[in-house]
Amino acid sequence: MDVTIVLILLLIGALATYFSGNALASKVALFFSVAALGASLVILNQFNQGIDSGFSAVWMKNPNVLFSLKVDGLALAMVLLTTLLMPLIILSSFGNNFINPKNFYALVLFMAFAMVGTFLASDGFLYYIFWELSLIPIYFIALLWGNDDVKERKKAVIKFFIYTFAGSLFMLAAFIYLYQKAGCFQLDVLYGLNLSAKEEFWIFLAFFLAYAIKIPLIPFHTWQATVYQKAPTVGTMLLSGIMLKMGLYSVIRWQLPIAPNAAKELQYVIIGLSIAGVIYGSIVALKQKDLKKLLAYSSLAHVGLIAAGCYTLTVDGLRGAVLQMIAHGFVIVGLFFAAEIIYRRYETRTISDMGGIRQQTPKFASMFMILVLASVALPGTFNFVGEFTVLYSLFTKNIAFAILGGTTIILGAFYMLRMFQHVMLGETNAKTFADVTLTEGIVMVAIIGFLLFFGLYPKPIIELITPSIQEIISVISK
Amino acid sequence: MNTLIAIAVLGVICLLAEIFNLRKAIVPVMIVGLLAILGMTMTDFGVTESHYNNMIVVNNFTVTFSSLFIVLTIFLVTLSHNFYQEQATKISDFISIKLFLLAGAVSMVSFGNLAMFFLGIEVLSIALYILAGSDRLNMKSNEAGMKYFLMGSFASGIILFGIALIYGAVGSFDMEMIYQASNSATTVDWFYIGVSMITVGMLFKIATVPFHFWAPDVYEGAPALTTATMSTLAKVTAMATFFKLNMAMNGNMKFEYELVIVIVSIASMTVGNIMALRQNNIKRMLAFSGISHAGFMVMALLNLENATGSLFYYTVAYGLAGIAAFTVILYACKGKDNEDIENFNGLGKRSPLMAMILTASLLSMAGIPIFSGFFAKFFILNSTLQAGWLILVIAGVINSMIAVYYYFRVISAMYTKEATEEAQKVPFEFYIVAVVAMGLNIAIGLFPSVLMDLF
Amino acid sequence: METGLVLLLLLAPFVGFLTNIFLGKQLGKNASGYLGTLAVIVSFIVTTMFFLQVSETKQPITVHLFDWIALDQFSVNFDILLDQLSLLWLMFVTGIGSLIHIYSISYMHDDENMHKFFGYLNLFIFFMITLVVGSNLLIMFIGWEGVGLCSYLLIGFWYKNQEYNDAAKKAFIMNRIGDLGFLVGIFIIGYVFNSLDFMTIKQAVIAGEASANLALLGVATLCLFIGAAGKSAQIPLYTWLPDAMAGPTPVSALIHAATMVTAGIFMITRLNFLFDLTPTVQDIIAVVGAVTSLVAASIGLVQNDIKKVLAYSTVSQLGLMFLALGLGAYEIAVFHVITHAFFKACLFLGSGSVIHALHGEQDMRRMGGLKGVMKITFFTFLIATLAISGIPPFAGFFSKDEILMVAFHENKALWVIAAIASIMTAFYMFRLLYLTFFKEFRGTEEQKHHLHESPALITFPLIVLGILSAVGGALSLPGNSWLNHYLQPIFAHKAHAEHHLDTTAYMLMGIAVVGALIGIGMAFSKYIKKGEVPVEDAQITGFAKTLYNKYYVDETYMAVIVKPIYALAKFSRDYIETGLSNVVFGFGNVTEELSMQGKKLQNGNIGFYLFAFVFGLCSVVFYLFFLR
Amino acid sequence: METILKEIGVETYLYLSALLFSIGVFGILLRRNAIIMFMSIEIMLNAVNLMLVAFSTFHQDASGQVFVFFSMAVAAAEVAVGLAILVSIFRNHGSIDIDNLKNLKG
Repeated sequence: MDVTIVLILLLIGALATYFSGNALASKVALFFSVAALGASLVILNQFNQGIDSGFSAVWMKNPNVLFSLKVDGLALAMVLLTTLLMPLIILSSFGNNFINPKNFYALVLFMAFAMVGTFLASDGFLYYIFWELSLIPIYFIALLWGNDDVKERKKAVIKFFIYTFAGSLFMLAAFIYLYQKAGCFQLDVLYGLNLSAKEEFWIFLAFFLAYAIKIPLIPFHTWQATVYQKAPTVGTMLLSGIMLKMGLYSVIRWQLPIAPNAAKELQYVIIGLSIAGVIYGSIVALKQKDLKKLLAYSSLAHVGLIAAGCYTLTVDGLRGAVLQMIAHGFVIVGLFFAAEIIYRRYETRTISDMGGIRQQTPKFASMFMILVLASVALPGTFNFVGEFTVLYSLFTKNIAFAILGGTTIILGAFYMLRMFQHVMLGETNAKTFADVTLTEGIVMVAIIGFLLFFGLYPKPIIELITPSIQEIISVISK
Repeated sequence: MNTLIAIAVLGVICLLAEIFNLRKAIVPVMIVGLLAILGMTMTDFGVTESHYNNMIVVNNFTVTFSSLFIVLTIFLVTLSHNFYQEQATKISDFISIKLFLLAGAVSMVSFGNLAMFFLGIEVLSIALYILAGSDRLNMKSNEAGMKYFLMGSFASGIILFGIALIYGAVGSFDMEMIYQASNSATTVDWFYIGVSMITVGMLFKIATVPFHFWAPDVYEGAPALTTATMSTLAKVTAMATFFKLNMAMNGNMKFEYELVIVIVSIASMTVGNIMALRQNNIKRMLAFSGISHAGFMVMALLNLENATGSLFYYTVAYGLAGIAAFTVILYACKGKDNEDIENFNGLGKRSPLMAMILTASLLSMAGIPIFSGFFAKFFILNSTLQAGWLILVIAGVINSMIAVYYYFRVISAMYTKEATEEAQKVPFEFYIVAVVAMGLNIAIGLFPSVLMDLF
Repeated sequence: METGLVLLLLLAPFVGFLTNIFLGKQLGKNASGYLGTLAVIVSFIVTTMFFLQVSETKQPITVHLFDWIALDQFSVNFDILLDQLSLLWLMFVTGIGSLIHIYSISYMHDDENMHKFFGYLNLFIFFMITLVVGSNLLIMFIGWEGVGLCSYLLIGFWYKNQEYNDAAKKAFIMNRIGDLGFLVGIFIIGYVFNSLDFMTIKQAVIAGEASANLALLGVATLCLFIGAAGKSAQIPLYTWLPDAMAGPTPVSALIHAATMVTAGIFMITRLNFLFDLTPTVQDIIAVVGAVTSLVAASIGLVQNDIKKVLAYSTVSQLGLMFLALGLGAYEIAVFHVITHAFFKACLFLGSGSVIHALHGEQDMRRMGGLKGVMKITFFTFLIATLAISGIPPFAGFFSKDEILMVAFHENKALWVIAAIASIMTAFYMFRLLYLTFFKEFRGTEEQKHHLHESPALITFPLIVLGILSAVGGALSLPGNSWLNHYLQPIFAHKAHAEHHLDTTAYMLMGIAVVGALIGIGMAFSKYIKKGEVPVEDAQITGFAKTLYNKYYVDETYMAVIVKPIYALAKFSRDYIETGLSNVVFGFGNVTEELSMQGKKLQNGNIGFYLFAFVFGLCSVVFYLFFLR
Repeated sequence: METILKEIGVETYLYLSALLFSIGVFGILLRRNAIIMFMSIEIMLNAVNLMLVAFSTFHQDASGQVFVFFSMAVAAAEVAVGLAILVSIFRNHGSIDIDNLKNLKG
């Protein structure tokens, strides 16, 4: 069995969901997302046994494009992140009553399809197609099922779309250029290219634009908060949990090994930018009135740190970044879900309208608390493993990076606890807060369980990703 | 060769059918006939021959493009039935004009002699003048027809002048001779003046900046089906012809000439996209979008040896997307006196399929995978970069972003705005045309090699 | 066998935590309280077994549990190290922990969330054990942050009160500032030694591998000290501790007096071999410790909240411990930690008993005359007060005296500061004692009506701790210190030379005792003889006002750090964010504006179109054929 | 015919036809009466015809003259269509001034 099965399952799932009608859509989507998870676990098993589950076939001869999917530890980790989160995300939406659920869930699965493809593709062209493809469903998800005033939402969503699209177009230009040099888009061929310093510089920059917007790094982040706020929570989860990991993953997979010398030259600038993002995101998060916006800025801060880790060009940095990507994927999905749970009961996202919830739902409060703690990287949670590794790698570059980047553990605690205090604590809220439902509980517990288990025992993930990261590092330092 | 004759005959049959009171049969018969012609044309694939003293040549280039034109015409004819319901008595005229237009188009790509080229372009143009002004009682249509006619015949004059100069320099209208002359060092300057005048004329026909002003006005004023014809068939034909002319006349294209093309391309893309931003009439918007697409297509001229496939792919993708888009426009604006974007409000609820088709075709035009428009842009940019024009690639990339905005304006209007009226039933032909066109569009997106490997 | 026992030691409180959190409500209050207590007692018993074993064999026990984080150069595993230091710490952590659990069964009985309280306490014990037994810095860090979390949870235990929540948040964040320092220290150590394991680092230091990186290690130890300062409430990160008194009193006793706040001392003692390499940092530690002890003691002089006084006294005592650490006298610092744990826990529990009797009243101005009603509380409180004031033969005398003695030998100025702080301590502690227990009751009639001695579950721990406060000094008698011998293996070099009981020593002891007596005497004359009661807040004037307002440090921090950050946050939110957003929209708006202008060009005039056509034609022809 | 070219020279014909062509162009640019504009276009086409004939003679090649027939036929057809459009404009508008045709713009 090769890895196309995951893609096929998700694609068929999207179609089946669409045709299954509104009543069944969510269940069918859940079924297929679980099936995709099962398939990816099979692939994982095969990978551990040393069986190559990759796939390659000629797609086009002129230009020379292969439909090739590469399965290595890194890609597999990201695929698993997606397929693990998908059932949770879908399950989390069971409490919502969407109009046209068949369209909604079909788009969600289609997005998963595109994202998994992005992680797997080892042909630049194929990769780009999947990359772009993932934009369409999220555009519609955010536009059609989003919150608040339609006009504002439209503005935010189209800005997001054009912005990210613009960035990726530059990446396309870079790919075309590389194709002229290499005669194909194959990853390993592109790795082996000998580019002049100037060429590398521009190609690096083109890639950087695409990824900086997607990740996002400051000052390219302006789309983020509003879209996170306006999108339906499922969309926000997809965006923050998986989609922005696409950018980070691509940095590791594509940008750094293809333009290693430019990366080395510019790494300090970019690390500086990323760390500035960490601090800036944290500070802006402090004074947010909207819960989802606050979480968006927290996300900005966290991914800044991850990006900084990527650009250290060290094994530790990359590994920490990947670990943190996975951890952040889970925790941010959990946090947005918590926001959604509150919204379902109070119909507000404004922090000042909340408060005093803990008294009514101790269970939910505890789960929320754990997520908050994971988000601030308390040791024992998976996030700590990633954050520690990243900060250590930053330290090996420059102690100032570690200290400045490390402010996230102070500022993170600052805004997260402040948020928690105003959302959950205080005098009992006058409005009743119904206890979490079974599906809500399952999702939260699954996320928390994942974070805690791998917080103490990250070894399987570390062992999964390390060989491929070392390979990439060896390409970078050739 | 047979293609051309068969098409002309079919046109005559169409006229005769009206005489013999077979009005109802016209559309089906024409479709069947066109399909037969399509099959016949495609059997010529791989054959290289010439007819009538090299007046007409048949080779893969002509066969592929002719097939594309025929396919587009099939779609257009299919749409005619419903579109001309109000003027049922004239349907044979309209359809036969479309067929003659097709004949002109086919001769434009199969010419072996400038005379044939000139005839083809005039047949096509005159047919379009008629179609543009065909809604006699509508002021807009009159104005569109007039504008198109005046500027078109002016451009014809320019082209003719160019032809005359080339003839003066070469002493023959035969493309072989012209090709040789273009490669010889002794050729007089007139020749190049002639070439540049033909170039300008063709740039007018495909509507590139600064020869584009007619397009938005005419597109807006002409009846919607005519606009569809102009923006798909006519534009694609002109582009293919232009490409072929350049292959023959610019064997060794000079840098200055390339620079002109580059400037025109950048200007067209930019002006087209920027102007499209604030349009309220969707036909007008598509006219500007067509201008920017023309800017993309002319890039093919910079890499004459290798870009044939890319250009063909682009024209197919653009043509199919255009057909699909116009089908929805015809549906949504039926019975309206304008084609404003407001007409599309709530289309997503009124007719989800049509909305989806329009979305897909606009996404294709915007160049978003997996629709073929993306591949088209990619291939053409790729061949452009192969020719070393990085600046065009960057310009193309920047323009693609601008383009997204106005395409998505329509899309979001369809899905987010409230519908102002009741849903109408989708006519069966529209349904078929839209689905088939979009299906083909996506299919060639999934399997681009099908087309790319033809050349 | 050992692994099993270690797991039992670690997991017993954790299981207690889980059970209490998930089943506490169903179990009922008493069951949940006893269960929580039992869990800690189990740990205590296991600790005792290990303690006895290690005292016997003198061989540290290491247990590998599982692999944890892998880095490029080294990996960090989940290993347990049970040596003399960790076992000693465990002894009083679990021991005092058990007592305070017992105390809490009664103390928290009226709280609706009692099961949670015990859950959190168990969790705290679990993390504290983790902190202590970790065999490398990162495991210690787990516990380090974990106890911070529990501190947060317990300070904010009454979460309906947002002020308490603020205090909890403040504690957590200030701890985190220290934690960042700790983390950076960890990085440097990992970088230098390629290991975070205490044993490995120690071997490396002994082998002299660190000598090339002394400057870097100096930074590391400074960073670690910042971490310790955060956790152990030293200047400048001490302000959270007094606020932390918002939590229930047993919490103050356990976490904010006896155990958690001593984690910093534990960590520095753990890494004594590193600190020995960096004397400059040691000097900094000593100075900071001494100054903290003086500042906190001076603030304590005028506080009226019974728990605040104790809190500042804790800060002050911790300062003394850091002074000892800075002077390289680790074993003396440890000694003071232990005695301090005894008497401070006793004091807090005693004050809890008083507060309990007064139904939550904490202001000493509303107390008085309790000695008659609350005999056991008063008596144990008295012993503990004598201990903290340094009156022989109580525990505090020995430990404090040794610190003073070391200071005297190393640096006279520090000695003076410490001595003044000690006098102040004696003064404010007796002030507290007099105001609370002597004279007549100043509270309301209703309170007076309900005055009673606390139940046995509360008095029992008081008695035990009182006894320990009385005799705890025996651990390290001058001249014949059991503690010094016991701890010897954990130090890289020989322990601080024991001071012989020479004349200087006796003289210093005398000075200390006299100083303490002066303090007591001043308190006596002011509050017993003159019978003064501290004035109301508004009437406080002069320097006392500055003291009463804690030198305005909180306000300064607020104005210098927190407010600017908030202002920056607001500014960024309102201006930078919108500005950046507008830049992006600006591109769109400019293009749209171009479009609007362009529409004017498309004027519908065919003449203009033709003109443009001809113009284009001419330019092309002109360019191609005439401009060349 | 060759002799005529020898006496007068082919360039002269070229200049003449270029002049005629320019007149046509200017006519179209400057006049606003549709009929006159049609005529200007006709002048342009006829200028080209003249040139074609001249070249035909110059090259001693009949195809140029054949081409002229084509172009005349085409021109006729074109004008027929143009006039038809003009007629309907006149009917709807009552004027053949093309400056009135400014409804489509923007």
